[in-house]
Amino acid sequence: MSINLDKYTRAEMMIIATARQVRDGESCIVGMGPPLLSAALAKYHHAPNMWYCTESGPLDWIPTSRELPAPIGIADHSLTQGSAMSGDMVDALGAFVNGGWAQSAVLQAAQIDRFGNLNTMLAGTFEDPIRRLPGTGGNADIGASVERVISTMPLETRRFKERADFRTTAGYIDGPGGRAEAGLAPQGPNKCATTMCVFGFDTEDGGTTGSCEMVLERLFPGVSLEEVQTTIPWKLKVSQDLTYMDPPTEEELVLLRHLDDGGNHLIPGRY
Amino acid sequence: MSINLDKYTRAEMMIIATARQVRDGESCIVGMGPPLLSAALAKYHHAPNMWYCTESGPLDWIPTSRELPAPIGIADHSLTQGSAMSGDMVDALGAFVNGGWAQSAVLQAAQIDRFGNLNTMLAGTFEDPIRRLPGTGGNADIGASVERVISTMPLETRRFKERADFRTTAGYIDGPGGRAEAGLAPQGPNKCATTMCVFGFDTEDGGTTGSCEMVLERLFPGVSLEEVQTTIPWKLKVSQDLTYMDPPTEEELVLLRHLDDGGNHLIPGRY
Amino acid sequence: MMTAHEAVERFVNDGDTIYSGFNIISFALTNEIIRQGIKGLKAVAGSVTPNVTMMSIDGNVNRIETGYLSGTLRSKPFQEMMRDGRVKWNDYTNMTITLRLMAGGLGMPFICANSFLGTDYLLEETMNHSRSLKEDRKREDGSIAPPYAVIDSPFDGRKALLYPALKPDVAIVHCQRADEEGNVQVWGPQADTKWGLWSSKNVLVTAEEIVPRSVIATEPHFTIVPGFKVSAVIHEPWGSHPSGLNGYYRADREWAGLTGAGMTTWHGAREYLDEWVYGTKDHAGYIAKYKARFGEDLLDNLRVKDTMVPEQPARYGWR
Amino acid sequence: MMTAHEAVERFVNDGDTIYSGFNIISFALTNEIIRQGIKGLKAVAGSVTPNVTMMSIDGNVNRIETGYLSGTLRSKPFQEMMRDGRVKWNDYTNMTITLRLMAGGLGMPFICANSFLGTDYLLEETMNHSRSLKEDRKREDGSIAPPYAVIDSPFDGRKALLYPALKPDVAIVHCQRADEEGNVQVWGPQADTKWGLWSSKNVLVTAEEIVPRSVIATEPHFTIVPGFKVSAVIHEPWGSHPSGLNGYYRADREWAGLTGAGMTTWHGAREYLDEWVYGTKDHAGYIAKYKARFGEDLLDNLRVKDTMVPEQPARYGWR
Repeated sequence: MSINLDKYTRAEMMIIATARQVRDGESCIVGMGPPLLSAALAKYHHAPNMWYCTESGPLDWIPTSRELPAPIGIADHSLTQGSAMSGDMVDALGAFVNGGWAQSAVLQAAQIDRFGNLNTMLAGTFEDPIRRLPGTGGNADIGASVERVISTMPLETRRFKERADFRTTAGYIDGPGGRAEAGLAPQGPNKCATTMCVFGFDTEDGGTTGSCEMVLERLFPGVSLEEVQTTIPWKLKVSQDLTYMDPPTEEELVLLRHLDDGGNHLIPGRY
Repeated sequence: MSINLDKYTRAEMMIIATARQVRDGESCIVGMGPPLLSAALAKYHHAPNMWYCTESGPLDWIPTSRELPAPIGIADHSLTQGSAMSGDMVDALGAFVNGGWAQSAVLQAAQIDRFGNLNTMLAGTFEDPIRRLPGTGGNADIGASVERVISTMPLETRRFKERADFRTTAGYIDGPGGRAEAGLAPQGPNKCATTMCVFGFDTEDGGTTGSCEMVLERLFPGVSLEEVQTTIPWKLKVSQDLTYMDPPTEEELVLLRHLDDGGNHLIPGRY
Repeated sequence: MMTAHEAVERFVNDGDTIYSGFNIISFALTNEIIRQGIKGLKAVAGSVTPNVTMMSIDGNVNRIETGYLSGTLRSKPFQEMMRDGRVKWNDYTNMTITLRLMAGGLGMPFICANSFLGTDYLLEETMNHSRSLKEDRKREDGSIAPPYAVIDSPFDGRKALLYPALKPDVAIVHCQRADEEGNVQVWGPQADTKWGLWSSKNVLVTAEEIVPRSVIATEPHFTIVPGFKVSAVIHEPWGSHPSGLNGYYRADREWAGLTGAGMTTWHGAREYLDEWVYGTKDHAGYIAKYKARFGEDLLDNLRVKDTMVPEQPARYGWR
Repeated sequence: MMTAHEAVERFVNDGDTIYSGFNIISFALTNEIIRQGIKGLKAVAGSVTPNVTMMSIDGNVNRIETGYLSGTLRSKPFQEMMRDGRVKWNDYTNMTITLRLMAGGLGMPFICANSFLGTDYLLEETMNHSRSLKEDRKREDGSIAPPYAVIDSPFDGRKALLYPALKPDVAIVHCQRADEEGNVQVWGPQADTKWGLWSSKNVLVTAEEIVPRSVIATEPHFTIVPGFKVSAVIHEPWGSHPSGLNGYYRADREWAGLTGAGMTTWHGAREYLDEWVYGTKDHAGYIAKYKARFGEDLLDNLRVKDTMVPEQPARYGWR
């Protein structure tokens, strides 16, 4: 099958950019939806020894056949394929995540704020919700304990907030020292991969010093700094090393489209 | 094999008397040593549907072959035989016992006191121990949560105390209301089977009213009330319905001697 | 052994707290609860699933404690009821609900987890919002217990966040197999199931297969809850349809589209419930109706075709 | 994959807290710890077992937190050391130690259990007796943290008894099988093993068999701790001898009588350690010496002859 490399979507680039943040050999807790697809792409592409774990209990999915699409849900039965351990949520969220053994996480969210806090609860307020969302699932559990959080969501003004409408998942909270004051361990370096770019956060030590603000690190091909800034409601910090991200390789695109099984996963704007 | 019914020991009678307290159909947590043997005898003899569980995780041992002796330890591998569930200590002591699903328990102890508290910790005091014992194992966990505790030990003065040298396992504590005041649920009717007799406790409602004292209920054949009273250091309560316990049946003795595998378990006075 | 009808009649009461989890849903028991018109249930689970949407339409469920509304917000009726307070709730997480169930199962009054430190869950307006479960948390003296609380640890003085134990009145679940005594065996991703069952006073289980005790006893590691803990075991083939069952069948992804089972509109929900739930006597009737309407093939196509064989089976042995 | 020598050298340090539990004892690693002369370990487990007696003779272990001294008091040297304070300890129970390990594994600061309500464990003279672990519980400000504490529940005001989490530095265990990545599989009565491993910073595992990942993956329910949690996996046939291993061999009940492994006297203990521990290079050497001394038959007779076959094997499947 020949792939037209010019014809990839920004949603596809988001999944690929997310996958590129996942490192080989690390243990990773993967959230439902696009994160499952991104992490599966990473596992097939450059991180075969990443421990791919989901919160319902399967630890270290290794697809034994490349015929199947990526798992859809965090309790997808196919996650048993090749897995090292078939546990439950006490094992996966309790021992693996809260116990401190998950080195990274891939999560989706409806909103992220300037300090990397995630929102999967609602738009608006509890008393006057614009929209109620499904809730945190395991995101709050993960934000409290996992070292390195990779979040992924389309770049849209309603999703990027100076302060999230509801902080379900602690990032750097209110800035430097926020995590320590709340009683949480350091976290980072966190990333947020979007449909236009990848952000990092301005803290060298996981939330103790630096501004802890979101920093633009990589632009996708064809996206301008202005286009990103227009979408973000605060004056965005830009990395001194801002560069363009490489476009998808043929291998990435072929794998992604196979794993996506005809578009079951790529549902940008679903929230 | 012909059994001489006159030639049974008091230790054998103790095991048999203990077994007779175990009811068919109930769920029972069984402690190591003589309790394992007593409960095994009950299961073979009159309580085939008793759920025989031990604290290391095997729930509902059903011996599939009568060739084997009774289990020796609470983690004996043969407890897997026919079992309904192979769990761990969180399942067995946590969910089954502390969760309130064990209806009865069979326990040994070094001492018991007037109010049914058990001691498996030491003789003497911490600072001046006459003898240090192995500790509580699961007995304290069980005393806190199980409805009906059947304890078993030889009738010896050093074992029957006005107040146990150390209360490892709550019975009725200091008397009526003791359990409620300590924050524990009611317990009873408890029994203590010895080498001479079986005791109950004077409380109709598991420790709220009555004196909560030990009461002599059944004498073994050939044992006199005086012999028992001489061994007990306080003025013993005697049931109005005091009767003699039936001697071992041939079936009980044959089963017991088979299960005991040549005397591995019957170790009266071991503490 | 009894029927789903008898089990629900005997063990599910108006106002009960019901655990129905995450991963192995008993639609057989769900539909029976709807048929019998049980009212005012509180649903608890790490994630509540579309069967809870169904049970909310006629008020079978009107209260929820969960970490995730899985698929339920696709239902406009459900969204509406959350907005106007016909459904009340407090929010937790997948882990904290699982740990609360575990605490209930282990006889603990509460359990510790960091999850809400540094988040808006700790705001008064989150804990006691106008449609929250304040009333359920009323103490004898009239004060309202918090849904979770921060204390200082007596050991090191650091902040610790406590969550109260959950002890549901009744749990419903579908499992791969059980025996007549109610020993329940499950395999595959387990989520919160084990502790949902251990924490609940009454456990109602539908089983895809009923097997002899000897089958259970030669693989005792698959048992998640033993028979003395189970109030009713019911033989219900396809008991989790339209959701799936590891080793037996996949989820029926066409079902909501074909029938309106997604509860997306009031009208569609009404029609689905009238036809497929009230309009069938029991789960066997529901499956028979499915076959009559869509043909046996559609159902048969859901069956798992390849199953996994142990490469070097573990062997227990003791002599 | 490494040798027991390398694993102990790299991961066991003087003064460490070490979990060695209950049911599947790695005598291979125990003996290596003694050979390397590690000092001042604190042993924790639901029940500590005779390998802890051995490790106490030369001061490898001098502190204990446990619910039960299983077999260790048969040793007069051990009794003596408990009396004169060479061994210090605090007493818990099988369940409370298991829950403390679970709390450590789950990242909780403490966990709740009723076990000591109404008992003498709550007396000051029990918690802080003269040979207790007060020093280990010293806070930064010099005060002594309690070994467990009663608080009032913030939810219902009732008494709740808290036990602090245990987070050992290192765990040693023997398992039936593991793969090279360190995925550890165990079957049979499990006691506190799983949480002993999850709670420990470094996990050292000897395995009776090393199997390919595919063996693990076709029976993933036997895995109690995954490879990313394991620091060293070591292939050691007969690694738990003289204790037993479900499915492989029975405990060697003659051993203590034959060799003095029971540590009943100082002299016997010294002779046993000199000959069978210091006098062997590694566990393979120990087993070779056993065979040379007593003949192969004695060891072979311990092998389990009958093993249990699943009557109707559970099948995972997803498509």
